[in-house]
Amino acid sequence: GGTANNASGASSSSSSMQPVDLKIMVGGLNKQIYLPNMLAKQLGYFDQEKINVTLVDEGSGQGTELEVVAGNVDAGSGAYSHPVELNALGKKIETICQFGIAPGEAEMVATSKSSSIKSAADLKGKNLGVTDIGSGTHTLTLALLGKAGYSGSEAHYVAVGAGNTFIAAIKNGTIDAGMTTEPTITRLLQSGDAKVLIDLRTPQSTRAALGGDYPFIGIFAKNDWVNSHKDVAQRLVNVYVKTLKWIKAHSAAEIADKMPADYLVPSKDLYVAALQNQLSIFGTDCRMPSAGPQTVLSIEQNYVSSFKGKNANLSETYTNQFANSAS
Amino acid sequence: MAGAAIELRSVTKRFATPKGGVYTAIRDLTMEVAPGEFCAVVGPTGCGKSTTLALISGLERASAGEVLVAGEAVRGIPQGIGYVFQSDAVFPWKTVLGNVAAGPRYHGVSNWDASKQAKEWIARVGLAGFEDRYPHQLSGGMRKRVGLAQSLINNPRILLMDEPFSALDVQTRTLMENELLSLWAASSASVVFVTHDLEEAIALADRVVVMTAGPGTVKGTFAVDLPRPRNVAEIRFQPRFVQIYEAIWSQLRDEVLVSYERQKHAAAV
Amino acid sequence: MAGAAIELRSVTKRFATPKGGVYTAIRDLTMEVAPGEFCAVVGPTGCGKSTTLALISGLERASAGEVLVAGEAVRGIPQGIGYVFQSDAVFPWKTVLGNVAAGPRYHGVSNWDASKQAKEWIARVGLAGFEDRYPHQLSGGMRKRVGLAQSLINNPRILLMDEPFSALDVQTRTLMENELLSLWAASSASVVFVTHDLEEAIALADRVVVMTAGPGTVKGTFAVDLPRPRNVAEIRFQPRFVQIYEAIWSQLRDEVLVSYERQKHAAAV
Amino acid sequence: MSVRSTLPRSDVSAQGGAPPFGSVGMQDGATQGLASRTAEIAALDADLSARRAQVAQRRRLIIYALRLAFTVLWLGSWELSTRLNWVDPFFVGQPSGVVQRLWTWITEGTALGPLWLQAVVTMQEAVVGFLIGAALGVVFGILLGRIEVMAEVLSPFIKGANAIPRVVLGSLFAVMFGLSLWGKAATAVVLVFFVVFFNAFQGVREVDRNLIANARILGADNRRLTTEIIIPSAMTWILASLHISFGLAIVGAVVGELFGATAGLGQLIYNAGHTFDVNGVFAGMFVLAVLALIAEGLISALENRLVKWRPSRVSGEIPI
Amino acid sequence: MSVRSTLPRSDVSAQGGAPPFGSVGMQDGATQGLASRTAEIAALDADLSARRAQVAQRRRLIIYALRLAFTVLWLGSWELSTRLNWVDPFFVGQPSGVVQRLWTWITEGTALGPLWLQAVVTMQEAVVGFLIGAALGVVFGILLGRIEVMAEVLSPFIKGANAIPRVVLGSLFAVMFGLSLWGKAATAVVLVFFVVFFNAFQGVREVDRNLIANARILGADNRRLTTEIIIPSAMTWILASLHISFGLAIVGAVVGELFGATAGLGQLIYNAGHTFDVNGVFAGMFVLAVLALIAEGLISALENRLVKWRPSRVSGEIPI
Ligand SMILES: Nc1ncnc2c1ncn2[C@@H]1O[C@H](COP(=O)(O)OP(=O)(O)OP(=O)(O)O)[C@@H](O)[C@H]1O
Ligand SMILES: Nc1ncnc2c1ncn2[C@@H]1O[C@H](COP(=O)(O)OP(=O)(O)OP(=O)(O)O)[C@@H](O)[C@H]1O
Ligand SMILES: [Mg+2]
Ligand SMILES: [Mg+2]
Repeated sequence: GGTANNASGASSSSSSMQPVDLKIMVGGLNKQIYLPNMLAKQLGYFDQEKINVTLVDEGSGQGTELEVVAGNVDAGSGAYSHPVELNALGKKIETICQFGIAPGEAEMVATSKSSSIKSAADLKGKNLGVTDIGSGTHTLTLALLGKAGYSGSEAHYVAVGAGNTFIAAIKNGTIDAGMTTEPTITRLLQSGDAKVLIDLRTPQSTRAALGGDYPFIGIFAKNDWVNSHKDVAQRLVNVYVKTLKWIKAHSAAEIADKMPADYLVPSKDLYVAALQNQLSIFGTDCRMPSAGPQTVLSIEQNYVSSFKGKNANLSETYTNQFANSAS
Repeated sequence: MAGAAIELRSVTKRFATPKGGVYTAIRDLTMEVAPGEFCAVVGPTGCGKSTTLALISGLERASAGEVLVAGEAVRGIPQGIGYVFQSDAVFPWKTVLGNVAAGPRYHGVSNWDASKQAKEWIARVGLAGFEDRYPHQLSGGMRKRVGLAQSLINNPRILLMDEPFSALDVQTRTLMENELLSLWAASSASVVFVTHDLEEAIALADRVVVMTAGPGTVKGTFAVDLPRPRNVAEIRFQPRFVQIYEAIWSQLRDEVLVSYERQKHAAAV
Repeated sequence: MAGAAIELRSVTKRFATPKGGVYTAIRDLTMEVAPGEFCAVVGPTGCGKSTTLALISGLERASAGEVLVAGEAVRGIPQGIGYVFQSDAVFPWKTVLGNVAAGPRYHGVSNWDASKQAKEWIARVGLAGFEDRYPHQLSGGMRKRVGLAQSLINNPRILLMDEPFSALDVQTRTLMENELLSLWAASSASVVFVTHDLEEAIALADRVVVMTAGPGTVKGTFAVDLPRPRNVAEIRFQPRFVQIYEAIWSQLRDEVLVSYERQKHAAAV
Repeated sequence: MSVRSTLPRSDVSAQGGAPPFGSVGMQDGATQGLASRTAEIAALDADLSARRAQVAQRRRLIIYALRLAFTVLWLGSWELSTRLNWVDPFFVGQPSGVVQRLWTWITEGTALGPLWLQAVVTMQEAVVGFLIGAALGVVFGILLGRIEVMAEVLSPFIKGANAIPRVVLGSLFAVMFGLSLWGKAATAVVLVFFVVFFNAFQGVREVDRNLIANARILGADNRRLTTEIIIPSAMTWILASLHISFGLAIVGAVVGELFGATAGLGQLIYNAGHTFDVNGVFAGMFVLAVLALIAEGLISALENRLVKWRPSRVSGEIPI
Repeated sequence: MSVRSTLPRSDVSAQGGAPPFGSVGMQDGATQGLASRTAEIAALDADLSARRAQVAQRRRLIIYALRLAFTVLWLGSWELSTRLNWVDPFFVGQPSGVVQRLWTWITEGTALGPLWLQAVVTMQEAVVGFLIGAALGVVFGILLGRIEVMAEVLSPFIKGANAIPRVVLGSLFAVMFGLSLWGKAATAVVLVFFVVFFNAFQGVREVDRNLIANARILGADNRRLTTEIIIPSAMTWILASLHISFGLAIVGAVVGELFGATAGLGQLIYNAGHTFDVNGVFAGMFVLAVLALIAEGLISALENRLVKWRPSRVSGEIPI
């Protein structure tokens, strides 16, 4: 592995680099919000930085950050809220590259209920779908209600998982509305079973709904690890910056062409359509949006009951150091 | 005279041995039991007596030859058959009462009546007071008598008995033998009675079949022309009894010796 | 004379009955067996003969009284004991050879030697050629003989036998009885031999213990002063044999009748 | 042979009838004196019962003491090793923290509502799943155990199906049955069914053939044979599988809750997981374990009723 | 008594020795003529074996035909009902789609690499978990089955532990053991252990007390008693649990993969799940089922070796 090397920067030439093995855990490798990970690999950018990467897929949607804290993997790809929450518990991990500035989720409302549910305020008293009680979708839903002026207890939260189980819950009326990601959103739109109530898949709509940028998926690692592996961290961020730039420069269809064929089921069209809808969440420079951390922290403090009364040292939860010196 | 109640025609029974070979337990056995006849089967140990009963009862199928009961080839278990097994076959999860009442209940008798009948039978085999015991709480001889009552209560037309009295003391045995004879006299059952006790065979039976050692077959058949009703305890002292005994014994002794010597010195096929 | 090999002092054994009561199988039983003595126990069925053996072997604990083997109170299974069970206790997953060889192997004899010994014993009980059979492939009498060989091969100092020959035909039985006597004569084992056959008891034993019906206790003890070595087949015809037989029988008959009548008409406690 | 010749050889009639010991004469063996003997035995009875109860009591105390010791040892070493920071309580929790969390849940309720409600929800799912799964397992086990051809035809399908991860099935069930109790119960069913099925099946094949033969000879038709011979005989097998299955039913219910639920201990545990509350996770597990033990107690009671015919294990072996 | 008096009563010696049937005279019963008889029996042997092989052959054919029929019926009705849109193939998949997906996996490989590699990864985890879990289950089952006090002390802990959802344990193991094979194997272990344990335990308690008594009398020490009596006797119980456990080991491995893996059939299935590829999910399940069946075949072979002493079930009952 690379040793601490403050001198390493964007300009480091590939000839002087030591090859390094790196394990990155991803909370759902084939989910579109995690797209830069696989894409970077497909584009060969890890190889260019002499990073011999292992992308560990994690299917349960939780635990990536724990594996990072436990030191079983070097870095993880997950939501920024985790470094914040862990910081409050004294476990220090920091985001070194922030992919996006919006969650890439949407509050979907069942078509049959769309006439009566037109805004966040109408969610009061309704059955709202979230992946799990306590999960990120739950937090976002609480935030939406909060911004609309209601306390979290004024709606019913139903854990419905993601994907097929979410669709089934919308279809059979178990939930009136619910928070989910792509490609479930597009799938629902195409089948006509649900409509988008509040879109968190673009920076603009996210700011409107949550009152600020909401940094979601990124790359995080232990602060200790980052401090002792500055060179590797830099090379890693270089990879992602290049990848984000490549994304900006290409269409959804072109991106889809780069992905493994297995990711494009049930149809490439659905994949492309879904990607198109949220392509704008991806930034270009890996930087943390300036007000983002504060937005996340205040949402946690205000709406997440387990976080109430806790605080996090935000400066320990992210760094733009590598993004700034990346090419 | 009506057709035979039980008929075995050139019956052969083979078993597979562990080494993949075949062991012939019974070979070309032919024998008949007339309706209402009491037929005893004697023979050296391991000669195939139990196997013969298993064939008649339909629990085993013959490898060759025909087994007929009441004129019909045996497929499955023939109607109206009773079988007192050589080894314990009472149901361990039923009390003595439950065990004995099983037969009538299986034949559609109400639980109440079945219990009543069963109690009578339990007393008849000398187990009154033990109705609520489970088999593992009985002595060997008691279990044997439960099995006896279990079979007899069904009033079978054909009764197969495999050494039913071998675990009983001499006196209980005599009492049970007399009981059996009077029951049999009142019914018209055909009995095949396997025993290793030649005296018992003669005392009870109309006819004694002697089986050969090794692959069992019939060595000889002897009519027992002692008058009935008989008292088992006394009949042994009649001169005719002794005469018959000696006639049969002379044949049986040969077989037993053959069997013993063969088993002792040669390997079985 | 050395102390008794086996001693039971006012031993009582009770069992719990299903209804929560207590059944007394043996009451206040006192008896002794001298070293090297062949002691036969007879009594009506269900009187507690098997229970007595279980107490001596340490498999059951007495409810009251003391059981001593070689002068020591029995806790666990005493050294050098052999037990031929009344019911099948051969190991179904072992072949005849494996079953018979088990004892020596458990005592540390090498597999090879154990097999050799076992083969001798298998031949001695007339099962040569059946070494590789599993128990379920044997007849009832054959299984019994496997159990016999299994116990005897250990050359026990104290041999408990529970109706070991009851499933055998008369001739095989006589052969086995003579075999047993010659084995015993060559060893100095103390034998407790339970049987329901009084003739057998007298023919084999130095002393015959008669047990009472119901809660079993010793009704009487009879020394058998017939000369040794004996030939079991012939000794029955000696006048002294008949004399002893009648003396014992007069006592035993009472008990058997009591037992039978009581079981037939009264409820046991 | 010298030993034998030293035995006293008295005349037959001299020794007969006069046993060489005191109180118990021949009289007692006969039918007279029964009344006085009955009283004596009753006294013995009481004595014996009292003594037995005492032994059982002491035994029970020892067992409880040992259990307590084990618990103390286990929790103590856990607490200590986390306090001394040999292991990180962030990952493995801390007994004191677990107790605290339980206490909060009991006194203040959980994120999802009162604790007892979560327990009721999960237990309902588990019980329904257990009953259906066990019933199906027993029925199919007996059916296939009895009908050889059916067993051979279907066994590859059943054995294959057993290897399908319940987590995956859980999501299919959530789609099929929605978020009702049935989705979770179905997940419990597919865990319970296979365990019960294989044991019931094997139990049926293990039935002593002598007993089947005897019952058939005695006139038992197929129904009787099944209810009176096969089932009682396979009962120990079935009961053994039930001991494990209720635990599995709870597991199934919790897995089912992963794919959608409004309440339940599973959701409570997942919620704790999401908020890095390992103590909450263990507290949830603890509640599950306690519920399983209660159910287990009921199953054991059932077992004691159903197999009361067996020789008791506590007394020594009786080889008669 | 009229029936009986009609029986022919001949003199004893007249009938004796001259049985009323032909070919088989007394001679055959004696020791002479053994050579000729041996040849005759050998011929019979061959005949019998041939006939038996033929029957077995026909039987096997019927079984295969029925299995095929069942498969066709099952897949056919599934395919049909999705084609006719009675049920939505989006949720339940379609056999033809599953086959297609399998075909792509086999010919073109999966997103994670060649299919066989995924299978190897998952099977490694499952096999390791199975071996450890089964070994622990057998050892503890026998230990606790033999030592009554230990069983009573530990049983509430074990029964409680059995109710802990493996999904939750899986995530703990993933943290404890990292993302190596061991995390997945551990999840498999906790599924296999309990099933094997409870059966082994019960198997030990079911051992015929007569046999134990006999072995002890014959001089078996505790070790011998365990290896020669307890284990062979409990073997059917243990084997019955092994039949189900390998499937459970696979389930455990797949659950383990949920919490992080780079390859494996579980990952394949979760990937498919994320992308609405129900056919992919079923294809993965199918591969798991096939692997389980292969392992099951091996276990059955083991079983046949270990319990070859049992009366065969195919021939009729022998009540002797
Ligand atoms: N399943 C089997 N496999 C192989 N051989 C068997 C099987 N069953 C019985 N035999 C053999 O068949 C022969 C006859 O057995 P059977 O039980 O009929 O004898 P038996 O005359 O009843 O003897 P006994 O008087 O000892 O009960 C024996 O040699 C026995 O070993
Ligand atoms: N576990 C038990 N529970 C209750 N009663 C028992 C138990 N074991 C034996 N008995 C009773 O004890 C009495 C004596 O039994 P035991 O087996 O010693 O008789 P036995 O003399 O050997 O009879 P047999 O000659 O028939 O074998 C019987 O009445 C029996 O019912
Ligand atoms: Mg027999
Ligand atoms: Mg007895």
